Amino acid sequence: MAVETNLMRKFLNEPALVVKQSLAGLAAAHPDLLRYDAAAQIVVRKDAPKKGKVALISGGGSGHEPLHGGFVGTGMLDAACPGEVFTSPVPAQMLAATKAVDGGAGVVHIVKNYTGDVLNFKLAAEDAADEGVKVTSVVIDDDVAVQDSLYTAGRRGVGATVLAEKIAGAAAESGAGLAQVTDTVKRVNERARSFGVALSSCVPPASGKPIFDLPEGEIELGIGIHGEPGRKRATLQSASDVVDVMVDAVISDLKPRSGSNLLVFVNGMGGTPLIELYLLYGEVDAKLRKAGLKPVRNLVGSYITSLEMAGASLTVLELDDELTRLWDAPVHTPALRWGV
Amino acid sequence: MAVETNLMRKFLNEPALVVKQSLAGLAAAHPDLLRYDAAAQIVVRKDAPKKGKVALISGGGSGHEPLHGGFVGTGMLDAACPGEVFTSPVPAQMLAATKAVDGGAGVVHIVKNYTGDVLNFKLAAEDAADEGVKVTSVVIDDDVAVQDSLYTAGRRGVGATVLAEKIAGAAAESGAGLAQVTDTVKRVNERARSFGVALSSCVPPASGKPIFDLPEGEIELGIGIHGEPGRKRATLQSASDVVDVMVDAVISDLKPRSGSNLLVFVNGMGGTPLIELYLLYGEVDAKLRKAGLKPVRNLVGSYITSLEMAGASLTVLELDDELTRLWDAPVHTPALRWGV
Amino acid sequence: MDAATITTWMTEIESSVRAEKDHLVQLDAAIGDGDHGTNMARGFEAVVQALAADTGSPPGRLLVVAGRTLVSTVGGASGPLWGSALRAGGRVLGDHATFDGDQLADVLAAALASVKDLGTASLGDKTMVDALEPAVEALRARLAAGDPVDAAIEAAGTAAEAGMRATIPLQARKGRASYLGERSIGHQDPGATSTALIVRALQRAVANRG
Amino acid sequence: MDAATITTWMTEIESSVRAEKDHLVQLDAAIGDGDHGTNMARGFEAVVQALAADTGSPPGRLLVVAGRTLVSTVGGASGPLWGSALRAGGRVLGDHATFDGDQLADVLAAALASVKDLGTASLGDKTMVDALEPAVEALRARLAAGDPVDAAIEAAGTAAEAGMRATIPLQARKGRASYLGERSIGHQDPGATSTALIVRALQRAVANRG
Ligand SMILES: Nc1ncnc2c1ncn2[C@@H]1O[C@H](COP(=O)(O)OP(=O)(O)O)[C@@H](O)[C@H]1O
Ligand SMILES: Nc1ncnc2c1ncn2[C@@H]1O[C@H](COP(=O)(O)OP(=O)(O)O)[C@@H](O)[C@H]1O
Ligand SMILES: [Mg+2]
Ligand SMILES: [Mg+2]
Ligand SMILES: [Mg+2]
Ligand SMILES: [Mg+2]
Repeated sequence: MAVETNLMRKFLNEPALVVKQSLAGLAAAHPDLLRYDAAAQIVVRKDAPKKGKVALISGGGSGHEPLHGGFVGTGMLDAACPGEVFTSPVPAQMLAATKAVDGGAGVVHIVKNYTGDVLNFKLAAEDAADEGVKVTSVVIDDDVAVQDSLYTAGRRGVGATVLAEKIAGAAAESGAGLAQVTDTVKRVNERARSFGVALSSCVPPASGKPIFDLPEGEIELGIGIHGEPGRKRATLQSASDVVDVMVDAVISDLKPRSGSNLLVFVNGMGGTPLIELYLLYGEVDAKLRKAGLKPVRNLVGSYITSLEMAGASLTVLELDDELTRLWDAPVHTPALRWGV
Repeated sequence: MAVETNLMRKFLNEPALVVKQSLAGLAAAHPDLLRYDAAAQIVVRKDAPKKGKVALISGGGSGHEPLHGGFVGTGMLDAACPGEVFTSPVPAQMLAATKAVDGGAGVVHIVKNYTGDVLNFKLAAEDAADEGVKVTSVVIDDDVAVQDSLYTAGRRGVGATVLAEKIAGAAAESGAGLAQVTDTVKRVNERARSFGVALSSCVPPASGKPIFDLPEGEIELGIGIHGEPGRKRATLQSASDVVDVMVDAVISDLKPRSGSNLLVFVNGMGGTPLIELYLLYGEVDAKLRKAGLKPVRNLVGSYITSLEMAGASLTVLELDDELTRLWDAPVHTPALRWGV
Repeated sequence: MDAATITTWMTEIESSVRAEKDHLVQLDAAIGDGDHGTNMARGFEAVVQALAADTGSPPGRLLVVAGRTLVSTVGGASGPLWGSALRAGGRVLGDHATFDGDQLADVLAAALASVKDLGTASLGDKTMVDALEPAVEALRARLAAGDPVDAAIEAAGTAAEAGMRATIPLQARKGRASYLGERSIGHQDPGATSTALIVRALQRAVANRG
Repeated sequence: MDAATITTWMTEIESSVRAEKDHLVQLDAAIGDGDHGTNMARGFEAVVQALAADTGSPPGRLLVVAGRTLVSTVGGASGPLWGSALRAGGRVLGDHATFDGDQLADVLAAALASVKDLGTASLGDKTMVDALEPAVEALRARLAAGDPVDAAIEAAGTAAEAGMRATIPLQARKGRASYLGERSIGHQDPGATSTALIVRALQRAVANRG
């Protein structure tokens, strides 16, 4: 282990225990919001199950913190199922989470579109149905860097996941039924698009080696959140050139009505500091306004990350009044909090 | 410029403009909270000056985001004066900020203990006094890594700055007078201690080169927030060994009453992701409880950073009922928000 | 062939996956997320433990237990895929205490069918299917031609490895590698690679049968 | 000596600080935060611009303007320190149109006094004081001994450089370098280094006087 940690610039004990130890720390820091069930490896909202409330759960590989455990709390997720780093959780986790949060009104599974996540959630949903829990699943696939097609795995789920969890969580908190909450997740996914870029790779604790090697001065365009290489590699441009690429990719695919209200989410990949994210936001905001669009809400920070990767992603959600109201509704989780 | 940016893994345009462009982005993202006066290079609370309210301002070199601009808003700072990266602002900025926020009840200058910050704030306070503004200054010096002495520059101001700005900001918001707000800042500084470690250096945009070079597998113990090397270099230990060093350094100097309530602040230096910070928090929390202390409040995240440096700092504040109440009071800034 | 053949098969998979762990990780790092080796090693280590605890179950039951164990320990794409595959294969054998070459072919065919059903991948999508499908066909063909089971399974291993190498020029249409589009071309698929190991492990298990 | 001497001094400082910018940055990176070269270059570039705008002011006034400009453009420790130093030095000259060697010594002495007053550093703390104080003393001593001003200021430059080198073995007690404790030993102080440049620039300005 000493050897492995020496290959990395990480605070780490036994690499195999990083997920469990980080979750234990999350629970120790936020006992008022959530509890960590170490046996089932799930993070559960403290007051779950809420009788009569539709419950939301999500999950996926770890390494994307605060996603998903940091979004468990009032007005967002009822439970999170963290897998090993970059490896989707197993059906037993989703089943345990589903049963722990079901208040009788049904449970929505928010699934990022990765084969592993989709297949494991599928098996879990079957098991849950066998046990008589009403479960719906929505697959998030907002990453425009991936060309979609009937014959492929389709687009990845990235930034829109955070927005869907917040917005649908507000709907559930306000008493919406299973069909309506499910539909809200779908609407966010339909009206949101994302595009990410990396300035460095990241180092999974287990291997202790960078996933890909990106020389200084080069940039990966169209990356996901698992340290995978992007669609193409280019030489590093100025921030405003990078913003042009991100905004054009997202807007040309989303095709928002001109003059429409947008939620703009500038996300850091884990190793990029806020001084740069705000610089990017300034460029994005100006470019969108020039295009006749209205960034009326925004989120700037590292909310869906790829370990310590240097990089950023842009997610744009076209808002309507209801989505705006649900975004503004109170939320109280370790990573997102307002109105309470 | 192309050359310089190519030396870095940063989102950057003209390096000389990084501070101004990032502040413009901050203002574009949070028009409801603050405005950016580009001419004076200061960030000012939107509704300043508040008649009859004691105002708080702080400032220092940039590169520590969200400190200080991200803490401007209700219940915290009235204005921030950002200097160039790692270079303290000039007296003209502090004077402009002081005049912009003075509501007649006086202005408190929260100054981190660096010669440059102290001297520039000193000249600014003299100018403000000449213009008839009541100004008090408190120097924050919580870094136990620096041996204090009458004959030296003394300890650096680090993590306690964030806590002092939040807690004294709440006092000012609740109508406390100049003397009382000033005293609150002093009490936080007296009851707080910090210690930081780095797993990497950082790259100032202007030079495009790391300040020091830290081989993988080595760690700098006792660093500040300007990429300066620490008190000593060691080989990277496990996270719990690092936590032992940090907790022992802080607690042996703070000497809290046994059984006392603590606010525990685990801070990331900019390039260390949340998965690691929560892992560290878990270890710190457990170790403090073993020592018979009570971590009743905590803050985990990257709030006072050193560009994209990989590393973390621990700040412990011994709480009393009033400090706890002020910490819990509503705050609404870009980086800290609760109760509203 | 009997329960011991299955136990040996799983032990053989575990040791060769462990031996090839870093290689599988490298292949997955190039076009995926670099965890395939860790995933397979973790899963089959658990399988070997589970089977060690299980005494006296018939071979089909052992495969079902192995499949369940993979599903509950691997995660990722390969966990549910190989987990369902072994479960489906095990159901074919019911409670029979022994099985012959044709039944073994039925087991692998059922495994392939469940992988294709769950993952909706076809031949040429640059997945484990590209190694498993040729293996099943070769096994059936040689048995139909009257070859002894050892020779037939040997041919299946060869076919699996050919299919594995054939993934190199392909552009991935399923799994993470598909996100890379054309950049996935020129890399060997990690899942097809571990699939070839699994077929070769079966060959050794069959050869060592009592 | 007159106003032109001051303007030339500032121009000479600007060009040598610009030439030594990277060196000063390296020195500051070793025991500080790596911005001393940038800070001084930014400041004196602004000073040269400010003085270019100012026509016909007496030398003392020019020094006050230069000091104000440093305070308002540099930031960091060196800004207020050198800024107050030049302001204090300028006040000594009042509105006189010319000044002699002794008055120049008074200017530097006042500058030193204000640095020590504001920064509370003493000789041996590993700061700019370690270069400036020996320079002032050498200048005074040589003038008292009857040397011409050119020779005296040349000696001051030599003393400043000696003081600069003498900072290498010292442990810093003031400024950022003091945070390093013993690790500050073995490095030359950046501020003492730029101070030596400033005195040598003065020497050239005096030599070039009309
Ligand atoms: N839809 C699919 N059908 C069949 N096999 C697939 C499919 N998706 C992925 N695979 C196989 O899974 C392998 C990757 O497994 P693994 O790395 O363990 O999971 P993950 O991709 O979730 O990290 C790929 O190399 C491929 O052979
Ligand atoms: N208290 C002080 N008194 C005199 N000179 C000082 C003092 N503190 C720092 N200095 C000088 O300032 C120099 C550093 O200046 P600079 O790097 O521009 O500012 P900062 O340290 O704020 O980055 C040091 O090398 C030292 O010579
Ligand atoms: Mg994976
Ligand atoms: Mg500085
Ligand atoms: Mg993988
Ligand atoms: Mg400096």
